[in-house]
Amino acid sequence: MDAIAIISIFVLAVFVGFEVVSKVSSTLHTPLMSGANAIHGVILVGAIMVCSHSSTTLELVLSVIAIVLATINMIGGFVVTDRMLEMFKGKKGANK
Amino acid sequence: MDAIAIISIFVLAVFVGFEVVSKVSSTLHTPLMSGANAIHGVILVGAIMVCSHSSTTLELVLSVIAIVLATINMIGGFVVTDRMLEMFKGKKGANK
Amino acid sequence: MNQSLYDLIGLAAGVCFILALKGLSHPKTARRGNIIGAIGATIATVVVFFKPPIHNLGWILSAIAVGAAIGVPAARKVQMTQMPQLVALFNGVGGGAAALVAMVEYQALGAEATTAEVIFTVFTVVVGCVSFSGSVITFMKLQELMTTRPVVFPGGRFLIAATLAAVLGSSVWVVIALGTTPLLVLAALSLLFGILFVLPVGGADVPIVISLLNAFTGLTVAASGYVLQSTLLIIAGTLVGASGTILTRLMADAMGRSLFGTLFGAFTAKPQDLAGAAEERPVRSGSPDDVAILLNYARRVVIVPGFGLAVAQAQHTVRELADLMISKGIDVAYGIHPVAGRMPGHMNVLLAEANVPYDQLAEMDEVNPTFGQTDVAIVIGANDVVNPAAQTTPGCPIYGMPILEVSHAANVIFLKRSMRPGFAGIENELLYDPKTMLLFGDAKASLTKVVSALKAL
Amino acid sequence: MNQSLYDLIGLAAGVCFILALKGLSHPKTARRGNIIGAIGATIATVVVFFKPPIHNLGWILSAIAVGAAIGVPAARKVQMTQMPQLVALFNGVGGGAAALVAMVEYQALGAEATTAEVIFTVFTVVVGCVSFSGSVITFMKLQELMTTRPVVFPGGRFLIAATLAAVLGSSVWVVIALGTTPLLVLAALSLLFGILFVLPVGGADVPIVISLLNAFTGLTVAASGYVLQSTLLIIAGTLVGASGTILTRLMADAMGRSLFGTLFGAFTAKPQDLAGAAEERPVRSGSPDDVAILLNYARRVVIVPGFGLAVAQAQHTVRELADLMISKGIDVAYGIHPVAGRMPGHMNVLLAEANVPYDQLAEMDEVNPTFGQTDVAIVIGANDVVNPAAQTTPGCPIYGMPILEVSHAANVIFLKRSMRPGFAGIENELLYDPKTMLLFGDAKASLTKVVSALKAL
Amino acid sequence: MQIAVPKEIREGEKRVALVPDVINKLTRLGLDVVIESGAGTHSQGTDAEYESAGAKIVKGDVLKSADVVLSVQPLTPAQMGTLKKGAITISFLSPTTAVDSIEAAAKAGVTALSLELVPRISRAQSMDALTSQALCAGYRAALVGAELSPRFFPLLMTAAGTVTPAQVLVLGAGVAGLQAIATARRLGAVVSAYDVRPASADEVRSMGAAFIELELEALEGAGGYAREMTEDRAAKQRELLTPYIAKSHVVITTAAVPGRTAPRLMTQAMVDSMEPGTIIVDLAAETGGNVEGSKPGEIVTTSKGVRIWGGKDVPSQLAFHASSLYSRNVVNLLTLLTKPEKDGTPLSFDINFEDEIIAGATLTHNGERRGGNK
Amino acid sequence: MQIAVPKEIREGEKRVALVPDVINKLTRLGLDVVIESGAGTHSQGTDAEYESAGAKIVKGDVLKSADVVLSVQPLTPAQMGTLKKGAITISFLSPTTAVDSIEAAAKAGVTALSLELVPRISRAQSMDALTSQALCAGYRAALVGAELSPRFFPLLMTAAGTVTPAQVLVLGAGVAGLQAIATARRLGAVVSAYDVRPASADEVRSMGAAFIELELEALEGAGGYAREMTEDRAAKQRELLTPYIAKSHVVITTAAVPGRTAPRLMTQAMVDSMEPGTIIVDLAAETGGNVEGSKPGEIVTTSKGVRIWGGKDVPSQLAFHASSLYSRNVVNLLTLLTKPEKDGTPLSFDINFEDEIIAGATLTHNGERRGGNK
Ligand SMILES: NC(=O)c1ccc[n+]([C@@H]2O[C@H](COP(=O)([O-])OP(=O)(O)OC[C@H]3O[C@@H](n4cnc5c(N)ncnc54)[C@H](OP(=O)(O)O)[C@@H]3O)[C@@H](O)[C@H]2O)c1
Ligand SMILES: NC(=O)c1ccc[n+]([C@@H]2O[C@H](COP(=O)([O-])OP(=O)(O)OC[C@H]3O[C@@H](n4cnc5c(N)ncnc54)[C@H](OP(=O)(O)O)[C@@H]3O)[C@@H](O)[C@H]2O)c1
Ligand SMILES: NC(=O)c1ccc[n+]([C@@H]2O[C@H](COP(=O)([O-])OP(=O)(O)OC[C@H]3O[C@@H](n4cnc5c(N)ncnc54)[C@H](O)[C@@H]3O)[C@@H](O)[C@H]2O)c1
Ligand SMILES: NC(=O)c1ccc[n+]([C@@H]2O[C@H](COP(=O)([O-])OP(=O)(O)OC[C@H]3O[C@@H](n4cnc5c(N)ncnc54)[C@H](O)[C@@H]3O)[C@@H](O)[C@H]2O)c1
Repeated sequence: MDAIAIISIFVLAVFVGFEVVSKVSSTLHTPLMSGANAIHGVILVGAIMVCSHSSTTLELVLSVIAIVLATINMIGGFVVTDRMLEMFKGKKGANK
Repeated sequence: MDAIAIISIFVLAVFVGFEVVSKVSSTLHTPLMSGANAIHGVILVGAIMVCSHSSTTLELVLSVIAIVLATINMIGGFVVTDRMLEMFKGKKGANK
Repeated sequence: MNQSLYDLIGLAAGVCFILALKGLSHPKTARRGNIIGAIGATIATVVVFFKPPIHNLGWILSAIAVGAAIGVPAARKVQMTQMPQLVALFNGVGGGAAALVAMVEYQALGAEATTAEVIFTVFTVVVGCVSFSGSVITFMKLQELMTTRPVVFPGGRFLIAATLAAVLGSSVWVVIALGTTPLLVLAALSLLFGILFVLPVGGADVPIVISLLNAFTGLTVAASGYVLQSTLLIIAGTLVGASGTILTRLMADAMGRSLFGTLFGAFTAKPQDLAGAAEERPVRSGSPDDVAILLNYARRVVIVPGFGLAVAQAQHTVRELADLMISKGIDVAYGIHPVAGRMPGHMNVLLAEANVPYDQLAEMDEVNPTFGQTDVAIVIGANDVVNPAAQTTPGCPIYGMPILEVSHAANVIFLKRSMRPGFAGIENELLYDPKTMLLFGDAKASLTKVVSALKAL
Repeated sequence: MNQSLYDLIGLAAGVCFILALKGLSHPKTARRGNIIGAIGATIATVVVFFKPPIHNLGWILSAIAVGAAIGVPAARKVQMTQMPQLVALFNGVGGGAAALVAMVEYQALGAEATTAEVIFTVFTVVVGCVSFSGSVITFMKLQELMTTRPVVFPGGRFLIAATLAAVLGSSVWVVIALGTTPLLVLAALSLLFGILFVLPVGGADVPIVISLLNAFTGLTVAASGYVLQSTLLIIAGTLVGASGTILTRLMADAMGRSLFGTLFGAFTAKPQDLAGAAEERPVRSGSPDDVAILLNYARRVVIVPGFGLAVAQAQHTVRELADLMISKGIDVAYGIHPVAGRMPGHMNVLLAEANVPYDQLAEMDEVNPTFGQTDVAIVIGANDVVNPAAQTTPGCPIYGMPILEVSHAANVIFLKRSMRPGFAGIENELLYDPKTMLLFGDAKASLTKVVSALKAL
Repeated sequence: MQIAVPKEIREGEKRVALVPDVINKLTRLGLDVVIESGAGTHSQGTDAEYESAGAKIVKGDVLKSADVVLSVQPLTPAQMGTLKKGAITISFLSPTTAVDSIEAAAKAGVTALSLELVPRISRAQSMDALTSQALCAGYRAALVGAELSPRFFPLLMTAAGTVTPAQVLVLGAGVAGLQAIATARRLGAVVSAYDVRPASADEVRSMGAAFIELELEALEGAGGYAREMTEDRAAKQRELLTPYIAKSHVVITTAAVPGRTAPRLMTQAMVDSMEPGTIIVDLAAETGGNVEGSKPGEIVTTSKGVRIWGGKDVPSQLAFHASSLYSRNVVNLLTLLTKPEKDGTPLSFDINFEDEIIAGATLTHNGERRGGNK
Repeated sequence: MQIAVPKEIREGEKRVALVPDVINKLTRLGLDVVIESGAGTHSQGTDAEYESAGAKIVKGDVLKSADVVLSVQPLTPAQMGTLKKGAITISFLSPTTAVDSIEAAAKAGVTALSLELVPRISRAQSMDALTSQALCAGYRAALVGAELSPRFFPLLMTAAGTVTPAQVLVLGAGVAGLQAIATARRLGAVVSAYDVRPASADEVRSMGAAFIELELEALEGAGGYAREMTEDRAAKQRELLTPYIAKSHVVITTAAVPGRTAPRLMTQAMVDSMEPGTIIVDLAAETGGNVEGSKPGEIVTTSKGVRIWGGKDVPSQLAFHASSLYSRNVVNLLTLLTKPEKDGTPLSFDINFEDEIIAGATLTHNGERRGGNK
């Protein structure tokens, strides 16, 4: 992939990121942060990739640790976000 | 540029486009449409490119027409949008 | 110029376009947004000349000069009321340009073209042509060069379906057979389809169709971007395509129209359906947002309450609106007609309940001379007390009664539920005045919406 | 699996993440958003196994299992109040993972690495390590494993500046010299910098720092994406980086903190400054949005007006709020204490002026038994009439007076301007209760904001 | 041209036909204003104030030399006799009760205009003294109800228990009734109301009160007034209203049908259905009474402890503002009759029967009786 | 244990110390209630209602056998003499004016509690009859002002011209004053107010009225009451208030200083500065009058045409609700004195001077006088 494409993607993603959260009420700040936190757990994909082609033991060890950490980040992140959001759980169906 | 990059750019641009205008008051519908209309006048860039490397007369004629049309679209579009927006011209500086 | 730098500058132009659309979405930043867009377009156009090799420079520059010479005066001189058709025309020429660019590039690529490129070319040609011819028809409708009524003729539905099929067929043909002839056939069929597609659209739906064609043109630009390997065109085109689509839906919603009905009216409408539509005197009805914007940019607003305010029990809401305007630095007064309501002092009782300070209330004689300096008179559930018939129509039941002369204000807004007359039972010409905007609905509900909209500005 | 298909699926996961963030920005769609995010992550993780060649599959799967075995129970069992520190920890390990991935990939690339790749690697390692160590410190602060006060020591500013310089220096060293050792030194220095960076941050600013570190981690992921040639990682990382940045600013705004002050406190703060900060009893103060959300999701709300409502002349606004809640199907009552205000019947006079229907007013004896079924009691400018001291503190001036027992409601919201007591001049313990949220400001201004926020939901 | 205002001689009449404030409107037209000394005493207009407003104060008779006589109560037949031929008199000259005065006016060749007969068209609203005086009466009625009631009107929740709001029922929601509703509502009472005109339901609700819907056909006549109804319907109406009356703490009645005695809305039995200590305010007491047993100008206490206040000269009880509103009505009507000085033609009066208002309001002219047009 | 309520014998007193509604609160405690026949006549409580509420009706004297006597006005010295030794009496027993009754009570060995002396602490608010009765008086004061005024209170813009709102000035913004403000504001008047206590500025504004700031030092004593002031300051206050008074249409005065004659807020000259037709309502007329020339129970018209209404038994004019509030106050105080039946110990009364309320309110006990604590 060439640089300009990557930069374009980066710039556009920045805009999407900005726009999407620009009007969020403060009660959602923490859940949103937590959700975003879980999302960057996809580094797990990277960790798997490097683990898969790691050749030395050091690489293997480090990448296995990376996988563990990334998994904690990702799975734990989504679960804890869900728990935070429990208060919004159809407490009132009649809402609008 | 590879396909996946183009598609990524396309998808992200769609999101940006959606998000950016999703909450616009109806009085701005027409100016916004007109502004967007002017923006697609950048086809002028394409027209210039094809004109520049056009080899046959047919190509030249067509691409010159394309340039004329695209210029009308772009310049006219921005000017007319600006005129539409005159009502918002600092009629009241005291506003907020 | 270095390709990367060139591309980066193109990306910068793309960012300008994003910022332009963002700016255009808010009244306060709209002008700035438009200017940013223009800057982006300028950057993009200028930078293309720095990407050698450039041939035919003379032709290019002359063509740009001609385009500018046509576009700028047209845009400058057009009257407020004719702007929509101009936008339609501009959009059409943009679509035409995109189609031409694709056709030229197709010629240039010749046999080298990949299938993907051919498909994108076909898309650009079809949609560009549809956008061109469709826009021209909408232009003619709006300019009243042809009837504004839906044009429906027997068998029209079949003709349009057949044309569509032919367009699709020849698209396939182009992809398989390549060559110029199929492409020209395709272009011709697409132009025809554009015409047929727009003809059955009725007057009120035209702006929606313009917006849709605008989004179409955006997509063709994005497709050209693919063929021409230009990230900028891809981004700009996609942006316009996406925002145009959303905008079309928003417009349809705001006008209470079904998007589907508007677009496929051509296929579903039967002639008698449309011919039967009653021809009513036109009134200008607006949305709470429109009212809010008018108020937001006013320096002086006079509120004229009447019986409808009492019926709706909207006294608290009207006070809220007034307070909000005052907090924005707008000069607000209530113009109280001596017989507004159904009881002497009805409005006083009502407004006192909402704690409106007495000094904001102005008697008729006091407020009438000020309408000339009033930007907006907002008439809430009143009718007879502002009816000019009292001055102009001898013999009508209110002839000779002094009225609140709201028609001297720069804008008049009426909040009422319908076109029904008031107590005296006579029509109010002011409702049909071009400077009048009607906001239909229960006064309380309408005011609540206006307050929200005004707060959001 | 075909590379294009693989990439497309990755893009789909990216779209999921966008939708997830979008969803998480609105109360109604927040849960759904989180689930979409989880789906996206699952897709991304699963699909990576279909991109051969995959080695070390056993290791990989076991590592995932271990990670899940640690993460899920931790997330499940944590108490509501401890969630922020868990988020900090999760963020930290994410940052650590990114740093590790970059280091491994750096090893793997060896001498083949382009300068750009090296720069990105350096970036990932530095920021990932800072994020890791910084998050661990914030975790410890929040978990009260160490003091929550800003830790400032003489010369700290110079130490931190020196560390930063060292980090930059060794970054350059890595880029020029390449090799493992410089990278390890860089990692160590970055870890140290992370610690020093967070230590001087005071308790209230910690959430802001977590959010910032979260955005940092996002950027490291994006950088890894560049090195690993993964569009998905670029998109996901950038999204988190961008939204995290905005979010950090929003959080700082909402808490009335300066972002700059928070971040660069480390460089600018002098020890005595911070040591001097008064140690006050903590109260939970919220924003109008918080109040609006609590109200929006309540089934029953009791409004308790007091003298402050009269002072603020907020009777019309409170009625507006009540009407709005009723229109949302919430059961609303006003709990009127017999001595609320400064005159018998003060609240009645006030609320009658705003046209509050008499049947919404409930006497103390009537409303007290219902607080148990009340989700939110919103106390507006009242104090003594809800002060539990009347029941618990013999000898205080209000002892023995019956009160409105708002503390039985699930949530209590106080609208007042300060922590000052009411007429009787005695402190109200309820203000410090964990279930109490305070919204400071003039009652009318606060209510107006709550109404807007509630309308927007 | 001389405009004269005599002192009102009827017992209990405290209003005056011109207050000092409006005199300049007449003098500006070129008219001379003569006021009988002491005419404004009860409405806070001293002779001195009149004088400084530009009027001439005359002790004793002002009628003989007058071109126009303005009064609240109609002139007596004797007074009519003393007027110049061709003079104009404007007052509440009721064609049903002031028959003698009208006779006398016709005989004296006087042009007599009645404010009661000003048609109810929008243009005439500024001359509509019935409306302006009904406004005063309605306001007073609610105040009297509050004043006499041993209960609070508003709801008050106090440390000594809750005071429940008074239930006020208004029968007849014309101008006076609506104002009574407004005033009682302002004081915090729970107000409901009933009227025979169908339009009044919306009007009542627009005041924030509840409208009582009875299953009866509506009755609306010309000019927004009610029509008289059959005894059958009246009885049915009374029957249906009884439960509402029984639970009211204050009942205010204002029902009237122009030119008729007031409809009987409440019988003795209905009065007796009310609790002791409740109050009835009968604004129609002078024209026959909406309530059985009401006496104008008196408070009758029934054996069951219900007090009935019978209205008499009610607008006079608000003499200052009632006079001030009345004066403006009169001046507006007078202005309509006046042809200002123009191109040499001097100021004159012009009784132009083309004008629907003048045609409607004039009862005698040039020695002849006219019907009024209502 | 017998609780007795005699008929009030003072002229003009229409309240009753117990209304039927509250009797069950006493009987539920195990107390017997005896009511003198006709005690509730003026406050709409018939003997029958009392009986069905659980009281015993006795014709003639009820005092002799009573353990507790509840009344509004203090018992006369003679009545005190007829009580059992050790009996309790609760009423508005003023230590300044009812000296004889207090003497007699001490002599008779009666425990006499005064509602006037209940301390103004939050817990005692439910027994604070001064407040509940002041509430009634303040409401009445505004109504009387509206009733007497020849002007409308509200602003009304009508076809016959605009009626400008009345300017109402309230002097003394205690409980009665605030309620007067509220009521006058409800009717649409433009209200301003003045009080010496600094806290009252906020209180007045919280009612939506304007507070008049005079450049004088504030005066606040114990329990939220005002202190008396020097004659100098009083004169200065009067001087500064004069311009506000001169432009008012209605002035309502409610100023009081506990245990003193009412402060003189308005001199004859200030009264004369007002326009003819203006109204002064002096709620303090009975305790010496805030206004020079006011007479309790009378409407005095000055030579300049200003009418001064002197309040007398004002809460009695709202007898139903005043009694009902008073009854609850009395019952709450009585409940405080009552030790309910428990574990075999029978119901009894317990005058526990540890309790600040009882200590404050008791004037005589066991033959001795006590100071009250205020
Ligand atoms: N003041 C008096 O003493 C008195 C007494 C009797 C009669 N009048 C007469 O009453 C008239 C007063 O004039 P006006 O302008 O106040 O009233 P009007 O002429 O009767 O007009 C009232 C308007 O309010 C609208 N409306 C009714 N309910 C509404 C609601 N809920 N929300 C929004 N709009 C509502 C109606 O239109 P829609 O139906 O389309 O909504 C109507 O056109 C004059 O003709 C006057 O002569 C006055
Ligand atoms: N009802 C009566 O007859 C009567 C008469 C006299 C005394 N009292 C006494 O008054 C008290 C009444 O209790 P309460 O709860 O109604 O009042 P309170 O205890 O005096 O509390 C009022 C609260 O309102 C807040 N406040 C004031 N202005 C405000 C504004 N503009 N916006 C928002 N908040 C504002 C104040 O806090 P901030 O300063 O922090 O904003 C204060 O804590 C009781 O102690 C009662 O005994 C009652
Ligand atoms: N268009 C105008 O210029 C104008 C001006 C003033 C009033 N009006 C209309 O005229 C109406 C009547 O005015 P008014 O107050 O002078 O009338 P009014 O004094 O003659 O009667 C008072 C009310 O009593 C009602 N009534 C009569 N018989 C009744 C019965 N048996 N039971 C119950 N109610 C009964 C009438 O409907 C009327 O509303 C007003 O409501 C007003 O809307 C119109
Ligand atoms: N805490 C409680 O439980 C409680 C209960 C009831 C009342 N209060 C407070 O006590 C205050 C006084 O109550 P009250 O109405 O019974 O008092 P009051 O009847 O003794 O006096 C009435 C008012 O007159 C004012 N006044 C006295 N001298 C004055 C002068 N020279 N000029 C102007 N004003 C003068 C007083 O300040 C007071 O506000 C109330 O305002 C209230 O806030 C407290």
